[in-house]
Amino acid sequence: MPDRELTFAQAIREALIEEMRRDSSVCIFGEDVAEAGTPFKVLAGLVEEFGSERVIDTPISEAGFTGIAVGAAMTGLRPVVDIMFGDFITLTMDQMANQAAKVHYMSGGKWKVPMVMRTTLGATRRSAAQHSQSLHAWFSHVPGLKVVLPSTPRDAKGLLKTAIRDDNPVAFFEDKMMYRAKGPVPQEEYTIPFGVADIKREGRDITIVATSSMVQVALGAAGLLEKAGISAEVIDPRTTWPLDEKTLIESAQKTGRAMVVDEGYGRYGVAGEIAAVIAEAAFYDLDAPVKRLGAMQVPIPFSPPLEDLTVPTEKSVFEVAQELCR
Amino acid sequence: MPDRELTFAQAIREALIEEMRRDSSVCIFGEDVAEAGTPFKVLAGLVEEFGSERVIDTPISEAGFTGIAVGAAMTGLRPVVDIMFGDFITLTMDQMANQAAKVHYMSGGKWKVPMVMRTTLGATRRSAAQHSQSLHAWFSHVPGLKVVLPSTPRDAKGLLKTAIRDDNPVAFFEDKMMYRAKGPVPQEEYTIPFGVADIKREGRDITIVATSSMVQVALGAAGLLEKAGISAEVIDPRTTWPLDEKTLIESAQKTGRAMVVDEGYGRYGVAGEIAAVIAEAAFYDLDAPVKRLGAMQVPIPFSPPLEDLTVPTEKSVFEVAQELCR
Amino acid sequence: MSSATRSELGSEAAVERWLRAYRQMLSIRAFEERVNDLYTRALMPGLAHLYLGEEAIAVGVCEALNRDDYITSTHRGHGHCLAKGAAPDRMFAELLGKEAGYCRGKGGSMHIADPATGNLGANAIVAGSVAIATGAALSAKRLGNGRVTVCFFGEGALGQGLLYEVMNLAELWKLPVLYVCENNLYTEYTHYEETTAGEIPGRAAAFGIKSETVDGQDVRAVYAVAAKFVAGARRGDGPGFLVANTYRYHGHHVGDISREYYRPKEEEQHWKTERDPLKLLGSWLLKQGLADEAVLARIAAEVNGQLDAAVQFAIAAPYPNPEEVDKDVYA
Amino acid sequence: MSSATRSELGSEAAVERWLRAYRQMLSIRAFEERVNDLYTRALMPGLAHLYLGEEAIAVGVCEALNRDDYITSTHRGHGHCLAKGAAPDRMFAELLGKEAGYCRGKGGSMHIADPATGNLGANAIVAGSVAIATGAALSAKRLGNGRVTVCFFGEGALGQGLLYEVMNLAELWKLPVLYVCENNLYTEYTHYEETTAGEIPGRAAAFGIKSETVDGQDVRAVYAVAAKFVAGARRGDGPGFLVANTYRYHGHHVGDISREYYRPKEEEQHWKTERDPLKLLGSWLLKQGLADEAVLARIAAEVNGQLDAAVQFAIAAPYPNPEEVDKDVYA
Ligand SMILES: Cc1ncc(C[n+]2csc(CCOP(=O)(O)OP(=O)(O)O)c2C)c(N)n1
Ligand SMILES: Cc1ncc(C[n+]2csc(CCOP(=O)(O)OP(=O)(O)O)c2C)c(N)n1
Ligand SMILES: [Mg+2]
Ligand SMILES: [Mg+2]
Repeated sequence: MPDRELTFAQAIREALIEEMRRDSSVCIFGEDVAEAGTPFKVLAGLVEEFGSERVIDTPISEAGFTGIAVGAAMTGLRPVVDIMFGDFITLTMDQMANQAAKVHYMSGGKWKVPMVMRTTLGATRRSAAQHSQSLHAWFSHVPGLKVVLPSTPRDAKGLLKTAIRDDNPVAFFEDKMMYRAKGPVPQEEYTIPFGVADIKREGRDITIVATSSMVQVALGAAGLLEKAGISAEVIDPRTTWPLDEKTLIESAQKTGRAMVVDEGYGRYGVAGEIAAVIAEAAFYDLDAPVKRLGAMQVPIPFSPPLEDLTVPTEKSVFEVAQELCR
Repeated sequence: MPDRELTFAQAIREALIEEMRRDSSVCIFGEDVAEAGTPFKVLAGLVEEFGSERVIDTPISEAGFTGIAVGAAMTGLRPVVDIMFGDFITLTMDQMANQAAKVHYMSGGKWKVPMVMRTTLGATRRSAAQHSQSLHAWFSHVPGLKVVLPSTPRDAKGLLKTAIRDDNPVAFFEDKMMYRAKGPVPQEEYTIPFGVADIKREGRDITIVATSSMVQVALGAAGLLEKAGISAEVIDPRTTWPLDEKTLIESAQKTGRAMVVDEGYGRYGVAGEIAAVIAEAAFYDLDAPVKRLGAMQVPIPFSPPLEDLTVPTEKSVFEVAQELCR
Repeated sequence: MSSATRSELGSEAAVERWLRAYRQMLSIRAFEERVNDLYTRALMPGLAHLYLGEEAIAVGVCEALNRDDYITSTHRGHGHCLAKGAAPDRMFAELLGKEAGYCRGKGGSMHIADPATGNLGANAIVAGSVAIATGAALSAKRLGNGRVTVCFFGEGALGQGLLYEVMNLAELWKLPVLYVCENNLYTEYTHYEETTAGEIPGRAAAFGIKSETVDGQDVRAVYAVAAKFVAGARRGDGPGFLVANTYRYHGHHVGDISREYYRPKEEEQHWKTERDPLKLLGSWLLKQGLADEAVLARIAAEVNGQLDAAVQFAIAAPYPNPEEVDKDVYA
Repeated sequence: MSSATRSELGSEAAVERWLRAYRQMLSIRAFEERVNDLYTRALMPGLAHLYLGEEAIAVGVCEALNRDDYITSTHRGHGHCLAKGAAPDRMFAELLGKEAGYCRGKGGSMHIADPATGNLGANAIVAGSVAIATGAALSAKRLGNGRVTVCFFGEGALGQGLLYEVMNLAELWKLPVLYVCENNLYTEYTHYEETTAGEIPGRAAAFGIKSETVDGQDVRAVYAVAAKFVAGARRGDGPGFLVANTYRYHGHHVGDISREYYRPKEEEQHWKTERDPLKLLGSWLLKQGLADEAVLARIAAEVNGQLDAAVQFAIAAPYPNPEEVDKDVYA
């Protein structure tokens, strides 16, 4: 069967529908998830099919319902919680990092927490400092959690299905600017395993590791680089944990040059880790230092001309890459 | 005047006493801070001198009193809040990262948040997974916050005084295993600026960047290395933000080899950032890849023989360094 | 009281108060209508949450405050800012991301703050400012400066545990803070009864905090209760909790146009025609003979003129320089 | 009721119940005394928070539960675990960090968990398990398995906002969960009145949740109220809130020896001599003729023998292999 074109939002919805049909223990809770289908409309129609026992509107209690998901996951449900903006994971850090992430280990392997937190990341929506952050580095830091950053409709669907079937707490970050972006999605059932990076574009001269919202940016930059005679390989790790170090390292060893682009803050974040991994393992094959590009280290400003400066762009990725290949 | 020997806890207490005498707007809140002087007894005697208007026992409401500190700091006080175990910063992430860190920027520079959060880090106290974490990477990731990691009584006092005088929200992490460790502290008044790394030991062959609890470990390892004929330079950045990149980079350029030791989790944490900074800037001077050592990527286990495996030791630092210098 | 002479209603000051309140409520109304218009004309970046229909609460409460008293506000904050004394031109400038805005364009609609009017800031985290407000009250008490802090929030904030943590502290420490819960019946797209167990006043009673529930469309009722709480707080009686029942006329934000799936058109119509705070105050003023139609029309003309000018100012104002982007991260 | 015959007190089952409760309370007492002893002899790593004095609560509540009902517990959790059916030997092994422990030594005193007895786990974050308990109740309701969850916490947890978030949800969704607040008057070193505004039952009433306050030293009173709430929850009546007034005999943890700066010796003495749950149940059993001294002595001898053996088992048990350290991070 040929692939269909679906939006990112549709792909996510499809994953949820399929998994909810397959397994009656899968349920969703969050703010305005039922009739409203979330402000981003990602869940539209789900309550109609699955009923308000399985698609449950909550009060504005992110910590509370995340923790309820932990307890529900331990006792027979597979909850998918919806945290509207990734900025609000601040409120869930105790339930995610001190509870969900540790239950399995602390209990000597006896209890499991098969839950998914779906949330968002990404700026340039003119939503200002408390609705624009990309805080996936925090969860990536915590043993016991898995962290997923899909960059295409196809990946979003396949990875979300894997997340729901996983027996561990999984944080699933969706770029809110990407919900309407379209891409091919297979007709037939499929899942995508965690810890397998995807080479989104093959190249010879430089490796660009890019995550989530930055994958399209990197691909755009790769197009510009091609015109400048530079062949860029673009790799999407897809999950920051587990991290497919091998694919990243081998690519950097092949090209001899690498940069990392991630929309989180550059400092003490995802780009730093991936750069450190490559710089260490590919050390003897690198012809230039590994460069990083992340969000500018400022609270995201509201003013459009300022906000646009804070996020890596095709142009800024192109420039850094070109400089690296000099 | 010759230095006195003070414990780490005494040095911190002295800083607080001096700043509270100097400035009546400095006040402390937290759990069991008054008569009990905290479980670690760091604040013993303060309520007696400054009264319960300035040393205030709170309910077990970490988010609440941290947020109250934000509001109080904006309006004329300089609160120092006490979060007993660093593991509990999970509960304060919204007030710290979405509020304290952003108020100044979001208000176009009009409001300021001169507050300090004192908290702890460090394992091997047999306190298990929810009382042993070193989560300073999270705050280090957030623009608008400053993050301090003192490693000696002298540094603790001087840096805490600077933190209290700073007009920004500062997170100050104390290694709870170090409270009784002694060291020289000047008699006379002094402060230590943020963003100035301290070379704790000079060396020629390898740079060991170490933070907080890991500085003594690194110095111990340096002693072992010396016996093995390797001269190690040990540098303590003292603040992860601002980060004194220059000193770290120059040392690595000089020695040609570097490793980073931090008690936070290795993945997506402080060690990754510092390693990435050095690997990038000292690229052409490095003779070997930059190595990292952090806490093992597991929830900290209770069982002593297991817990001891999770933290870098003199021996493990020595071995990695020796391997690097081969 | 069927009708009243000026003297029965009290001083000239009282007359001035209600005319001022009328003007202020009208300013908020006119401000928000222009925001909606800017959005519709694609002149405004991002979204905005309009205060239309709720004007009496901000105005009634702020009428009970001094200029140096503090407020904290929410995502639906324009009314609070204006009622506390902010200038519409600089507010529009902020909404358009211009350098002349209250936050140099960095905050936007959801983060307007202004030390000059005691505005500690709007907040885009639901309940995000309840602790900040309580902290300001702690300062005021410690510094003995007599200031009171008002903490505005929607009934959705009742879902956040932080509110309970700080109410406990406010009562324990007898802090001069008034929590004002604006119950407009909905969070984003969900009726509050689906998300709120028990009765709202019980949420304050749990901590021994006194509460009163008022008709949030009646600015005089709001003022009366707020003034009582504020005076008590200033005296040292500690915190208060005011529930104001109200309604938002428009969507959750400017883009929320099709609302029938979560609330009936008739309900909207009912509030707009029967419970409009401006109509209620206007007809009371007329009935009491405190103003005639001409006076009200003149106020309206003045307000509309001012706000048109304010919009023009904001549209014409320049964006911040690019170099501004990393200024003011640290003080 | 001045005295009663066996028949007045009900069935043999009831007699068995109170003898079982006596034995269970004595087991907890004996367990905790041995923990203190292990600590004093430096045989136990880390710290432990003893349940001495509070035994009647865990036992009274768990007596109202089935084996497959759930509990969540706290840092002061040994009593809850034992009352729910955990074996002392594997508990001691856990406290000593041994592989035979309930969590293979990885959890320690503050994290004992045991699926076989429905124990979702103790928690070292104050109020850290209130949401987990509520989530288990959600599962039970969704899966229709009739299970009830009991969420134990100290009165210090009333400071955490999370409790209010989940109580709101529990009442809205009518979940089968019983919140048990053990008010032992102190958090670590601070009297609860310094940290708790209003009256404790008001914290539940705020969400329309029924509460009752009982003498936490009287196991029969605790059982009676718990049984009522549990039956109601099982029937679908939704959550309940039980405040049990009690006292911890020892320090906040085993190392907290000098306590006079935060509570008077006389207070401790009073509770130990006048309000001891074991003495109260013991003398009631004797007075009712349900047991004689010999029976109680035999129970004591059996319990002490068992627990001595359990300690020996734990001391002799091996530590986990080093390779265990990174097992079970992920399922
Ligand atoms: C912590 C948090 N969760 C969710 C949101 C998204 N959100 C913004 S406004 C809103 C509804 C707020 O309802 P209410 O408090 O009643 O205020 P109203 O909009 O009715 O004035 C929600 C859920 C948010 N901003 N912050
Ligand atoms: C979130 C959090 N804050 C602080 C602590 C430190 N702490 C451990 S027990 C305790 C006191 C708990 O008091 P209470 O809930 O009354 O239980 P009790 O010890 O009296 O049984 C505190 C403050 C913690 N474990 N978790
Ligand atoms: Mg509302
Ligand atoms: Mg207690």
